[in-house]
Amino acid sequence: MSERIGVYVCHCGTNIAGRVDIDEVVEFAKGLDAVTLVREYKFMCSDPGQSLIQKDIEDGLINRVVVASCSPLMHEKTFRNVCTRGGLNEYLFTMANIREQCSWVHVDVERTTDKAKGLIEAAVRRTRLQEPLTKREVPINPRTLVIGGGIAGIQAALDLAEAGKKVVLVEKEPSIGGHMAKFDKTFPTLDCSACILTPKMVSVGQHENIELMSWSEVEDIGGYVGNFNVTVRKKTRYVDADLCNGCGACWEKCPGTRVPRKGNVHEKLSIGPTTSIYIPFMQAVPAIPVIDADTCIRFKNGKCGICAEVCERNAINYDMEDELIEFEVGSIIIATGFQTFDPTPIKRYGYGKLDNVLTAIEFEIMNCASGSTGGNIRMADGSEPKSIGIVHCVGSRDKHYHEYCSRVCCMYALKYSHLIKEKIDAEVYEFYIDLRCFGKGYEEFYDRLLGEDVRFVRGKVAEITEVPIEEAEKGKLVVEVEDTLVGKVRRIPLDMVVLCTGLEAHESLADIAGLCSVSIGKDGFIIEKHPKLGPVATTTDGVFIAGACQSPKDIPDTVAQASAASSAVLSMITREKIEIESATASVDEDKCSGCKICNSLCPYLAIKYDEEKGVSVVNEALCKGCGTCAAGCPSNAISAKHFEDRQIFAEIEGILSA
Amino acid sequence: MKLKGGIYWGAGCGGCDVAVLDIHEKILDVAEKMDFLFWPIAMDFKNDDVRAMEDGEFDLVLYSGAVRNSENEEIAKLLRRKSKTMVALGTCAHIGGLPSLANYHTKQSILERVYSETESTVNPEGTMPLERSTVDGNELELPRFYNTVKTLDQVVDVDYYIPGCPPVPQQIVNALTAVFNGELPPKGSVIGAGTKTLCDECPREREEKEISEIKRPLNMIPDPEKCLLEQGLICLGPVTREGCGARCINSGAPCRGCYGPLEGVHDQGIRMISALASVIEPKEEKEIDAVLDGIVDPLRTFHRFSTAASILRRKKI
Amino acid sequence: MKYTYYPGCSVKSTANLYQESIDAVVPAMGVELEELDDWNCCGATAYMSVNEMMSFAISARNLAMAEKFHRDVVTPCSACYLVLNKTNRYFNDYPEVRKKLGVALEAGGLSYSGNIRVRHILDVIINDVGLEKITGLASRKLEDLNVAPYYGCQIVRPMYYGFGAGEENEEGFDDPDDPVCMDRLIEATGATCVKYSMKTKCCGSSLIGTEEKQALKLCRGILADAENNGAHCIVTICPLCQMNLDVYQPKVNSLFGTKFDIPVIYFTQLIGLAMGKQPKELGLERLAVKMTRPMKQILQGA
Amino acid sequence: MTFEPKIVGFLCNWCSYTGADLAGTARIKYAPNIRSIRVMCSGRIEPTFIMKALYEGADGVLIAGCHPGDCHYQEGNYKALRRHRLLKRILHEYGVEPERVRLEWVAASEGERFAKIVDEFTDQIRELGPLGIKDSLAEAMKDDIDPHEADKEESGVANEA
Repeated sequence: MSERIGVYVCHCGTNIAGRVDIDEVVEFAKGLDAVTLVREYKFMCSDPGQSLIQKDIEDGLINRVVVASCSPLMHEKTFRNVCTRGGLNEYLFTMANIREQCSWVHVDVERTTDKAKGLIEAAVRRTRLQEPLTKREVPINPRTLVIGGGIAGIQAALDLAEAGKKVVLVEKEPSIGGHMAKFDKTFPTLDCSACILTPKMVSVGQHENIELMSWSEVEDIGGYVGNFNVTVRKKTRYVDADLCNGCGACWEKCPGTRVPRKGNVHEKLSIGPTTSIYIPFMQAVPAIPVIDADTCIRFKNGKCGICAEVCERNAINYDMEDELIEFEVGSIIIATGFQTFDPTPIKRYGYGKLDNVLTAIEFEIMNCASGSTGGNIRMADGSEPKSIGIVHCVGSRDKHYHEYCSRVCCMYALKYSHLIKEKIDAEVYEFYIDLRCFGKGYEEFYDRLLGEDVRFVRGKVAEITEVPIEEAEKGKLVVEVEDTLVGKVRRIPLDMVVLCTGLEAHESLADIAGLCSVSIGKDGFIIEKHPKLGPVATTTDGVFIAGACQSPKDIPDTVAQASAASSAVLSMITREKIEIESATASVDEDKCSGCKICNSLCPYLAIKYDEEKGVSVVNEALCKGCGTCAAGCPSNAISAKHFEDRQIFAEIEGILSA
Repeated sequence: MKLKGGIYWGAGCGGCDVAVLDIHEKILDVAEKMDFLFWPIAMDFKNDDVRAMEDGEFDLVLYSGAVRNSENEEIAKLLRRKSKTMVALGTCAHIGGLPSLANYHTKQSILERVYSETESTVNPEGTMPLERSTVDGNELELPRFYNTVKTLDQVVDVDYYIPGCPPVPQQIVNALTAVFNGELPPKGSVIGAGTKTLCDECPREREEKEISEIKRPLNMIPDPEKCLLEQGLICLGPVTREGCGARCINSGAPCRGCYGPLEGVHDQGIRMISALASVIEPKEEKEIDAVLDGIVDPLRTFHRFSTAASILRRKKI
Repeated sequence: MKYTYYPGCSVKSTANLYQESIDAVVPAMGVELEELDDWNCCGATAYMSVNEMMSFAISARNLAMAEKFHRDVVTPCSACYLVLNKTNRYFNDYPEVRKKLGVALEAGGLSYSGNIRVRHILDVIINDVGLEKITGLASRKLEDLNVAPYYGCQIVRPMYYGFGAGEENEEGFDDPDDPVCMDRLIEATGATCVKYSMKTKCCGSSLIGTEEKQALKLCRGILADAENNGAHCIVTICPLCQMNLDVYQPKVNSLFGTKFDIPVIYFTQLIGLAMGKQPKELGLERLAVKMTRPMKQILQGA
Repeated sequence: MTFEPKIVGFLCNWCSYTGADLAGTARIKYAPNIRSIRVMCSGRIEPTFIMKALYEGADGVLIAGCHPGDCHYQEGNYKALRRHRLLKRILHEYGVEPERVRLEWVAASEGERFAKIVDEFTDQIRELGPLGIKDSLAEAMKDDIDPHEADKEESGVANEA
């Protein structure tokens, strides 16, 4: 059966038609070999547009399809489905990208049209040589791995567990809870953070469908969508989780300490027990303590053993070791969250050098009712500050550090103002560049603060110094700032300064991303599949993202994304099977001489050498279709399906002919 | 009726003709089946005698050597017309061979080099070859020296190819036998050689490759058991058709690629670049370059025999 | 280690004690400074703000003359350092500047290709001589001497080739916000380095002729911070800074009612002291604010 | 008329093609001289493709893949890099300026950079002038004919071949 190609040229409204002469392109396409039919339409991706193609296939007018429209990354799937519905193998279809890489980026109509022609001819020539490929399906393991037990991971795990699916939740800290567990109040509603988080943590701990692995880290991930092999390192707690009942006798009696005994209030900031055997905070899940071997007296000099003595259940075991656990899952949700920016490099702000310059997270802990100050705001010497400055955008919106906006700082800064006003009688200054109060109820919260006698100074703080010039500045921190609304440089003496440190990608994120084969953007966060239409998926099938590993997010957005991620996983699991790459590599055994050049090229170890036959063989379940082996094969024995040499040669000829 | 055959040499060294003789006593079997009417290296038979033959009168013509000058081309076209089956014999006719290395130069630069520049040339008058000259009142004529060396199939339609520099005698026998028995594969095929690359018949042990240093045979004594490429020697075996019996490999020398590429490989030398670079170990640009520095004259190493058949065919002028 | 030396006008006049101390210490470090013949004003002071191109031209003459020696140019003055470097940068980065300067130099029978590196003598001593060598040369016990390093505002500016800046690090080897190289040098001499906040703040030198009160206010901030942190003396690397903090100290006191009595010395004088040289050899007796008694006692090893 | 070079781009699907798409989504304008072919990974790009593109009339070839360490397939881009380093070594002997074949790393987020690279590369190739492999080949073989045939052509006798 000879090839009869249908070419469909999309106007995309004026997106394409505004720069590309559609009539000329249509005429051109009609003249190409093997093209039997050319149609144009306003929106090929619309229902009527799709029907056009489907009907032509069904009517037997065409047996191959070229759609000249947007990027294949946008609609390849759509049109492949059209082919399938029409009864045509979807691999007999090609998209010519005359929008993203043509009409949108060029100005001159004539040259843009010429380029569109070249792209179409390339697609037509390649399509003639394309071959039908069979779809392959693999079963999906219904179990899901969630990496990270902050609010994102907790929400995602609970959603899946509630739907009756098994979840493994891996958290590197001794307890789940993440950053949210350190907060006192949440903006803008001022809910008690612990009150809304703790029940969820408890549900995770008790849920029959959730296997919680705290104090554990993912070491390795292999396999592919539906069938990932995961290795997790369970770090040793020195406490037998099966025996411990979390009574607390050990940390109450422990003579060691993780927090400096001496030192000022700020150096001793902490929540939860400060002993060497500890749980990170009192609502910890699991409520099983961990021994911090760096500060434990027993591990330092062997001279202690009190925790073991007081433990009635004999749960303490100083000889425990890390355990490696391997298991299989079908999908992965990355929810590793963020870390806060370390302001030490910004020397002008004096963090680390000046007492009473605090980071936001330290101020959170100070405000936390279960923290070491009992929720009281205190200066390093223990006294109550009379004036506090809050410096916005520390490390964010700053080309030297992070160019992006951290999205949460404005709101937590406002929350701090409110908390300070509520707790003590102090003057409060907010030093901001812009106030970004975009969420539900956020602007209203800002409005409320305007009535709480908070002083807003619009300007980026230049310096925080302890060196006085005027008498009033003696013994104070002086914030030097250009008040851009007044147009003057001001020096404002204050007792305490809180730096609103931005959110940045967690230092472990790059490793996790590497294990999952997903990409990291230049901001350090994971790149989602599509910034608008695929915010929870990634470029690797079966790997999803939730929360601040994608970009800075507040709690409502994080929870929404976590639920979205779990729903994406559910829709995949429910199908029970998933199609995997059909465009794999395959070896022509009649040509392969077994030179063993390809074997080391495959990152997925999909190419094995068959000793008996003396040839290399591709395991197509493992192959992801990158084609590196085909390019490396010296004898042309490996072909990369759908990207065969002859197809690409035809594309090259076509792209250069018009 | 006995078959009629012819053998011709274009731009070649004569090695292919010798290879035909190297079939030894089997030449008698051949002579029994076929009369050779035309074989300039071995017998006297004029071009005009060929011109006088009927079109298609030869059952088989073996053409060795590349097409280097107008005479090569003229005879190639003549023989094509007079022959039912035309076979490109040997590397030069097949893919250009060593003569096609001239394609990295121009006709002019080659003539200058040969007639005036080489260290051993004594040519004070600066005599250069002329296509036409008069000696004692007689006009003499030389064929035109071409700018570009061509493979046989770049000039005439070729039915089959017997690769090799020179082809292995037994492979010639195999090819002739196929012709005699009418057991020929589809037109355009390579006959008298395998379908896989040399690695298939190479007796050396192979592992997965990671090359961190390129060496030259003069600098090392290779392990006789192990793959030469893995030892850092540039061996074109992986991109070269099998059939020679791994002659060079067995004498400890890496393959230089005379049997040409496999079916579907568009450019033997460039393919070697792809394969070799794939298995070089370093990832950093500087370190990669340090490894590549070990390849002396990469272009002529990879395209030693196949320049005329390479995609770009010659140096741009 | 041989360098082309560009002294600048200060060390040849008001700051000749700086020059004396340099002469006293560098030979022992193996540093040879060959003064550039017929050098002229670097183009700092009023030139730079009135006519930038003129300033570049004046500056470039020095660079052009130095180029033929193919050695780094070393200057002890932060202002010279800044202007020469700025000229270099503009010359190399802006073709139109290069063109104009080329014409100007040609008129004087000179040419410049932009390949001279200008360095501060602090950079040379720290990076080429090395702190180990300084420690090796130090013989006098100075650990009781509290020294406040004062870098000034010019040497740290990151937009020009900072000290020791090379291809790898255009911004120089030290942190412009919080430089520490002189801190390390002070420690290498055996003295105690005082940590304080004002080490890179402007001393007001360029304002002293026009806005004296503002300039004195700036001096006061630096002196106060050093004093509050227990400094016996301030060590500086720039003749302009030294003069402002030293000569104008009494004026600061009378204007603000303060009682500062802090000698302001050059880092080369400190090195000389550490090497056991006598204050007189180093020009120390010509300071406006004389060495205080505690300081003298420490020097005498009491 | 100024010479408008033809440039063939080989872009990896995950980073560079996506980055080029991003330039489109952001409506960043760049020279229309480039026409791109999508492959799944820069590791799929054979030097043969590049030679083919040059032969078919490309004046320049841009290969773009994920930044080192970011390859969707882990290490395909390193293979592309090595092949490119080796290929560059032979191009000049074909009379092809090595700068005509350029390798760049373009991340999915670097739409602007992609546009900048294309503009820059286009200018560079424009400066180098047309490559014209086929024309040059024809030129080089213009005289590769039998002088007798040439005579016949000149004297108007039909070419018997």
